[in-house]
Amino acid sequence: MNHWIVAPIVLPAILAPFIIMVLRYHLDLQRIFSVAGVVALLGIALTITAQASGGDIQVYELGDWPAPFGIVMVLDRMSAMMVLLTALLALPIVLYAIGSGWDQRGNHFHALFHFQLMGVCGAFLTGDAFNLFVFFEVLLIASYGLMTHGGGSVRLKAGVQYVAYNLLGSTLFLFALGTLYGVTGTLNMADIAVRVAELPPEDTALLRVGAVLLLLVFCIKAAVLPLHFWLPASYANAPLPVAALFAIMTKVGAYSILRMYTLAFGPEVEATQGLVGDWLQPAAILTLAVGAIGILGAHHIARMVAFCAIASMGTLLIAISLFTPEATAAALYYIFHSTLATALLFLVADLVMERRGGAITPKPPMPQSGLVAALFFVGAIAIAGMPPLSGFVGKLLVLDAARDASNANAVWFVILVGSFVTIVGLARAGSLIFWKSHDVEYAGEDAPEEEETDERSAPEPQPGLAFTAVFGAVAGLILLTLFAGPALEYTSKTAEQLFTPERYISAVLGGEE
Amino acid sequence: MELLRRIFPHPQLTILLTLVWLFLANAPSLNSLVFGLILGIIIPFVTQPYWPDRPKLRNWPMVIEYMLVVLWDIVVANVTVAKIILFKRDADRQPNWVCIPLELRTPEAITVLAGTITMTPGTVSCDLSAQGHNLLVHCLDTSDPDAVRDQIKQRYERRLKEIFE
Amino acid sequence: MSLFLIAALPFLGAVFPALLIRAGRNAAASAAGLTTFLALMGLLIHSPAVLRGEVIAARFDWMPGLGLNANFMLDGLGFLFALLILGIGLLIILYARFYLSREDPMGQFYTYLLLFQGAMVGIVLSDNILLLLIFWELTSLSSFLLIGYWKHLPEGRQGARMALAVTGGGGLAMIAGMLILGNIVGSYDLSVILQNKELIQSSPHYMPALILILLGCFTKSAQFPFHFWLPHAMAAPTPVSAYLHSATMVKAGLFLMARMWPVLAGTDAWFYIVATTGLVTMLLGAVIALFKDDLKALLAFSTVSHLGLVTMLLGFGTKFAAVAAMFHIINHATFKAALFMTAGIVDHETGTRDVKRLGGLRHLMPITFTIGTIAALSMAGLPPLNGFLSKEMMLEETVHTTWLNSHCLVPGLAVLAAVFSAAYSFRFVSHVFLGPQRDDYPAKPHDPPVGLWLAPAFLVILVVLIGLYSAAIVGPLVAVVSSAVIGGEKLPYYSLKLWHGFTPALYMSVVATLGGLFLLALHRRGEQIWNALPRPEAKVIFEAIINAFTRLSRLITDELHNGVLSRYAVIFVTFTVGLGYYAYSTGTIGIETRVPLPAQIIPIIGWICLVGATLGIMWFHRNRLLSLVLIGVVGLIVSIAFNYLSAPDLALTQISVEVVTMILLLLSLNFLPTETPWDSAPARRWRDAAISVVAGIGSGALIYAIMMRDFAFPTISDFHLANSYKGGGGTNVVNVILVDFRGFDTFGEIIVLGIAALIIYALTESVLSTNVRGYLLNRKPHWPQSGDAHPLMMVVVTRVMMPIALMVGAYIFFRGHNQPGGGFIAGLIVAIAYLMQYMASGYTWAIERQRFYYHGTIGWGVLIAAATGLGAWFNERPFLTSDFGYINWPPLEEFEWATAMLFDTGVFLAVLGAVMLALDSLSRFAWQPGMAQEFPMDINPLRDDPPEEEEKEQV
Amino acid sequence: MMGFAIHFAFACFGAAIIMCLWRIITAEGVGTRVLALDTMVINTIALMILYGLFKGTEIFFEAAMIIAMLGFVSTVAYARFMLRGNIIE
Amino acid sequence: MEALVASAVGVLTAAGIFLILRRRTFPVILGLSLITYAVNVFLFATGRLALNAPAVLNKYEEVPYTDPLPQALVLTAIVISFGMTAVIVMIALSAYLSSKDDHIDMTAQDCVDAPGEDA
Amino acid sequence: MEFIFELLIAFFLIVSGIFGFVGSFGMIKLKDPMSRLHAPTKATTLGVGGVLLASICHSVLIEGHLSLHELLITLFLFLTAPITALFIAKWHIHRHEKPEDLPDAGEDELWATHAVEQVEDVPDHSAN
Ligand code: NA
Ligand code: NA
Repeated sequence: MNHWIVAPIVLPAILAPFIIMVLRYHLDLQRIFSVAGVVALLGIALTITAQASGGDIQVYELGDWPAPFGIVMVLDRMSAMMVLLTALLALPIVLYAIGSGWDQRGNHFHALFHFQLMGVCGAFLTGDAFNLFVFFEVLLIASYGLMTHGGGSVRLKAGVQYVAYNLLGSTLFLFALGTLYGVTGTLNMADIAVRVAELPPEDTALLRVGAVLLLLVFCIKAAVLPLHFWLPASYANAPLPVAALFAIMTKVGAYSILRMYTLAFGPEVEATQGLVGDWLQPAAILTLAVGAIGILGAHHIARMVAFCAIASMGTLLIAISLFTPEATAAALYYIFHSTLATALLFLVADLVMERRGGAITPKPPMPQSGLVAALFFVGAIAIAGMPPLSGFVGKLLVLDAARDASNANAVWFVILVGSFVTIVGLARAGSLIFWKSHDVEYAGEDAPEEEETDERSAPEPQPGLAFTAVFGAVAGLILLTLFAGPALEYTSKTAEQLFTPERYISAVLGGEE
Repeated sequence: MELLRRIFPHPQLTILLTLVWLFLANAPSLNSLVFGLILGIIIPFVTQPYWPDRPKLRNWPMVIEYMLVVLWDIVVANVTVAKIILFKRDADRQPNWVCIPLELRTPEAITVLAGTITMTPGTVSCDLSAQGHNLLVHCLDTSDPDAVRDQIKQRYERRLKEIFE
Repeated sequence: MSLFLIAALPFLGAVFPALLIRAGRNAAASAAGLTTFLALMGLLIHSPAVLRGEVIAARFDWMPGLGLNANFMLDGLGFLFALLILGIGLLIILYARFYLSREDPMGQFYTYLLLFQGAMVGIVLSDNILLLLIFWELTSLSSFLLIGYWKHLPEGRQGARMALAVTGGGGLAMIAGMLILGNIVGSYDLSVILQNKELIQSSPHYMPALILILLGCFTKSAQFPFHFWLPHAMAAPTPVSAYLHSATMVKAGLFLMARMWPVLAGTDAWFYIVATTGLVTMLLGAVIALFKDDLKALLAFSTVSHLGLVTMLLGFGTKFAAVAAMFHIINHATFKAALFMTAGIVDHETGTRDVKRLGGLRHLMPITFTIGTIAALSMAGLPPLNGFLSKEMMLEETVHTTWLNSHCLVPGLAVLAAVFSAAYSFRFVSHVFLGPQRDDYPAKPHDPPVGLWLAPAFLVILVVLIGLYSAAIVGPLVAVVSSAVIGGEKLPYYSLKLWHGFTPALYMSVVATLGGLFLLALHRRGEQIWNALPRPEAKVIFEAIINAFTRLSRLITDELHNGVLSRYAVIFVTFTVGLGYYAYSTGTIGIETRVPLPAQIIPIIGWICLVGATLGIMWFHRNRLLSLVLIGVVGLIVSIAFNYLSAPDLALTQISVEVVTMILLLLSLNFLPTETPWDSAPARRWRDAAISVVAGIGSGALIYAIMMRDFAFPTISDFHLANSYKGGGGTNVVNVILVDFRGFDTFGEIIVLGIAALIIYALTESVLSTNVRGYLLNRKPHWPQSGDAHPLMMVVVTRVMMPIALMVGAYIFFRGHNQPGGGFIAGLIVAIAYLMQYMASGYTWAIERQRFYYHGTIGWGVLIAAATGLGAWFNERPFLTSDFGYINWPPLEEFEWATAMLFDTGVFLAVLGAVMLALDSLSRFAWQPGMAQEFPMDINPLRDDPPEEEEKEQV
Repeated sequence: MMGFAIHFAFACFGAAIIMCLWRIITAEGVGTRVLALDTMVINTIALMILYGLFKGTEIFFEAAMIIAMLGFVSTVAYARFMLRGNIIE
Repeated sequence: MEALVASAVGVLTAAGIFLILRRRTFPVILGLSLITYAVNVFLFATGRLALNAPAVLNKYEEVPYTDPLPQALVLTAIVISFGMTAVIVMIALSAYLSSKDDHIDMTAQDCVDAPGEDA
Repeated sequence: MEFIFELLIAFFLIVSGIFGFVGSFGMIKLKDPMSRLHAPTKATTLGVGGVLLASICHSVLIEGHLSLHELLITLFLFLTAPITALFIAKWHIHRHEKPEDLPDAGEDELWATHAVEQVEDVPDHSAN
């Protein structure tokens, strides 16, 4: 019995109440414990990743009830990888939130942050469909709190929309789960897989409805067109470190699609034939297109980065929708990249917004302009998939994996043209924000020295820490590039594991070969 | 004694709650009694701050008498109301307001009186006056508001005054 | 020196200037120079081997999974280009140190420059086309930074973006081309690809690959119609222009065409695409160059023209042409870099680059004059300079070229281009240096310090020497380079010498020179004609297109994401229903296997109430209070239905949640408008109604279909029914599922609830710390308030009700494991009991008597639940494993204990705390300063007007 | 006979509920509607107990009791809202 | 009976969606509540309907039991949606108080010009 | 004996059914809002009380075990019905009655519902 498997869930679940109860009035201690918690989570994630990398699938039976009757957590390569990614993402973000002073602009930031991590890790680890719903709700509700952290009328309004849309999504999740249970009589994912494979033909219509509704739920999270509408306004209006953390939320959707549609509703399963292939890829292609167009058309840096997130989800889902081991390996690599890159760009956008506001128009130069510009440049390169960062590798992987697909031409065209539009859009924004400001200065346009506008942050923010955090994200991208070889090897083996679901099933259900 | 008062801030409530527990459990047993008693002690202790002043019941036989009177009135007068509702033309009915000057001062007593008035058909207690010296009652059908007032004062208020004050 | 190190040195060097800039400009320049010098030396170490025809390789398996490996190779072609990049780079570093002014951030400059240099070296040394792509795109990025170096100049910014768009875009096309190529061959290693000419050229994917790769090359090398970015990139500081656009970046495209020559060239497609493009570019560039007044623009278009020349040569596909191309690349690099530096010196010293404002500088700046003239004449193709030699070879080759059966077209146009080429070269000399001295130069011109002219001087010496002793100086190099280009095959016959006899090429050269002089003489006239001609301004068109696309994108984006939630929801619903229907219709469904339960009168009445209330809500929804009342009906019916259908736990939960929700909504409605105005037109409402009805039919039909069929397999709940008592110690299976079988769900669920309360609290704090507080204090209620906020009777009844309600809560809690009930419902009931007190006596009065602290209650709840779960670890069992047993304390009857109860206690506390915190927070919005009350009820005759005997007692 | 009585009672309370619904929908003031809702709740309690009696089961008791206890709270909340706007002050 | 339940689910869903498509926060919240009822009943009904068979084990006799699992799921769902409702009510209220506007839609001004900057 | 018990129970049920019906019917039939208040508050309460009584009788007399928990429901209803009525009456007074329409409140001058602090806050008598 390997208790490490639940540790990523239990740790934040205990830490967060502790922060609320004991440390409520001690911001410094909250920060220390919060960072320590993230570091510990990282340690746990590394441990379980090491354990999973052997290729064995480990199962943790909560309450000591065997699957499929109780809830199980399943540690395989993919879940370990996703937990690791979560922890890796959380560290720079929590440091940034502290450094920028965002955490003190409202109450309970750190507690909500850890609850969110709990939800995300739980969603990655669980092997039970309804438990997945519960963790979705945990991460969602924490995200509602984080999104509206600090208040402000526009943010709150965006928050209402975000919550309303996602509540609709949660409702759909329940419809889907109900349908699946109503047909198969089980909730355990592995058990669903077994039963779906043996399903009598006269029940396929209902099962297919359930499967497609479930897919739609995940597509909402993954911001697949036309279910992506919740994303731009909410990400753009959220506190940007929070938006950076949300980079992992869309991945939860992607992860769930991969999980359910390799395990239970795979392309070779007769009952669910053709449910994904027919439309997921076109939708993903459109997602990328809309994302890229949004980047070019954005008026505001935060909104632009939000569209970057959409575009990168488009690319990711194109890879996922191919449903081949090779493409899945590419997708998994791309998940790592796009999460870090999106987060980085959101953090940089926050640096920009804190200094000059986010409108993509020329304004007088800001403090530390050069450094911020350099970081923006790095982030832009990463998200646009330009070399030398991992985005380029990821893009090559996806393109390479798509080459034998039936509509490879469309995929290639959209990915490449999407990159082009992204590059043009980012260059335009960067030039207007960072370069044209010098023009404003040279042209002698009045540069009203904005007095300390942020009167709420009583203790001085520590920009050093904030920059360190951003550099951390950059370092992550660089490492991901340098060690692309081993990373790709890991994701390839992960994909291989995903495409042999029998191992997962027998690990969970115990020897039912 | 002081300690006892602290532990049992409200013995009547303790008894009431223990009874409630026994009703809830619906199967008399020693376990239920013990458990109910424990809760019956804990809960008054916990809720103590919410009843800063509490009435003393002085005349227990009168309590019984009062309850019987009221029950009887409820049953009898309900029939009257049913008749009015079912058979009387709405236009023939004479709804009326009645003001009842109160001699009662204890909130609990006033509450019981008002409740009684409402539960006995034909009348509903609607409001207290601004300092609580009068009770406003609405009659469903009466041609003689003063009679209603006198009956209420006679039948209920008198007894309540004996019980509470 | 390892090829890795040579490729890495510039990148390492890029770090230093940025770090060293505090140490001064010289330190930065020295660091840049030193690393470049080291890399150059490392390269030169390999020269003997390269000149022997050996290929040096270095391999590192970076991503074997993808085939992207860090493989480098150094052959003649790579050597030549690396030499140019590093050699000229070194000169540029020197030159830039003196050229840039004090205000310019020099650290940044050298960093960008070295990044660029590294990328270029990477391109020419790559032995893996994916690796090459990386460096290729890196050049686009670093040149973007270099061109935009002077951020304050709009031309710089626009030029940089244009360059990035064009070259980066071309690079993207090339990615596709390279992937196709690698796919054809089965490897991304150049050395492997270059061995597979037949395979590639016979592949059906040859054409797309060719076109895509050429797109990359043409954009990078500024071939028509992508030539327009190059002149605008001249907004960069002159050292950058000199480096990027004479020696390096634009040559990258040529390099790649040369690199791929063995496998791509030789087909008709190659010839017609490449040669034609080259020819057109050569001619067009030359013509435009003649009419440019900006010195750098003139040189830029001349560069375009010469790039066209080389492209055309490569496009011919013959070995001889390839040799000529390589030779011209060397020559062009030398004279063009020198010319750019000259132009930079002139600009630097006179303060202008406008030809019209210059002239007569030869006496003022003799050294510059000498350098510039020699270089320009070489460009014009005059003997004995190196430009002459390669131009001869080019003209010679055109004579043998047939274009669509025409023998004259190519040579004719080539000569025409040469004429213009000579003309602008002469113009450079005559209009800048010759002619009368002027007195209106913006600055006082004189020769620059040696640091500025040393580098161009060195280059013109090369120009002359190569012209005179070409075979000796560059002969071996040309040979080895050319042999690399033609794929190691036997070199064609050629000779690098000035005099080949009276060949057609010689006549053509003479024509070109004379024609050039003639054109220069007619320049003024020609200029008038040129200016009168309507001609498309590529930059304007490009920007118009980009702006149009930006505007279109903005329009699409803003129109699509217009912030209207209802539209998003409509799309969501229709998409979901549509796909659901699709999924259903593509599957099969069997006949009904279950007999429906009979519908008795009571359920029918319930149904009528439910439907009536629901439709009522739809109809009356604008009256918000009424909607709430109707929602109350719905909630009531639903919970009774649960009870009726054998789900008592659900009924209890639903009804308690109902009450709390109602209180919550009423609390918020106090601040919201009580009426919803008409917002949407009737047509829209009907559309919405139609969509809703379709969705409703969908969900109803779905559940009907499910209910009418049996499970396809036995459900897992059989296990729960069988093990609930045995393994979980409880007879209420639902509760055992909640606290035991699926306790982890419940654990998550209480956390959700706790978070909800936290959010509400946090938002309250946030909102009340803004000016909203002032608004709230001054706002008028919706309608006049009645008197008697805390009626006496309510208070009295609450005093009785609350303890009883708590008792009921306790009862529901303790029986939960075995009978309907449990921690959740109990928590709600207790919370409602407290709320009753709040409502009766008021918030301030009640809160003062509140003995528990809500945050702590939630926290303890979650922690107790977690601790119960963790307790199992000590028992070496998984998280949340429960245990139970029986206690026998006579005279009491035996009773059960279960850790699940402890877990349920956690649930209870979390729920209680969460509900209280949420409602408490909302109540704080309504707080007013005068609200603090001393007494639980407003009217109390006993207090205000005690009966007489008590008065007496008190006295 | 008891069966008849129960069915009679069912019919009476069922009709009562429908009348309450009618009142809720058609009444002109919210006060009457709240009253009708409260009445509906009480009628529902009667129906639940009746049904339990009819089927000889106790599972309706707790729900009926909770409804009796909590229905009052929501009625008071509505009324307080109409009287004072703020239901907890 | 099944038809009654199914049609009730349908009606609740339809009304819920209709209200969600309104343009003010309050009706949208009402709509979400309605659709929550719908989905709770839906989920509950996937266990198939049964009368007089609560899943409370009877120690004395063999009696039929309804499927307890969907009930447990619905319980969890009810609780979660209660939390969600509370949150959206609060956010909507805060948004209204901050802007004195209870439109649920973002205006062009909101979503284009100044995301997050008023904070 | 059993028959008599059943008869008794049936009697309770029928009476309570009638009162339950009357309670709601009154709400439909009676025209003025104050009168409507009478019907449900007591007729319905009595109706439910009858059912509960029947239930108690059934378990005690027929099934032979003491089951008094129905009394709790009765207790709650009797405790709460007057409060419900009071609040609804107050709502009516607040919205629809002017002080001069009500009987004189004696020395207290105003009824509590009308006794608001500011004079201008005396309710306007618009609908709702
Ligand atoms: Na629960
Ligand atoms: Na357990």
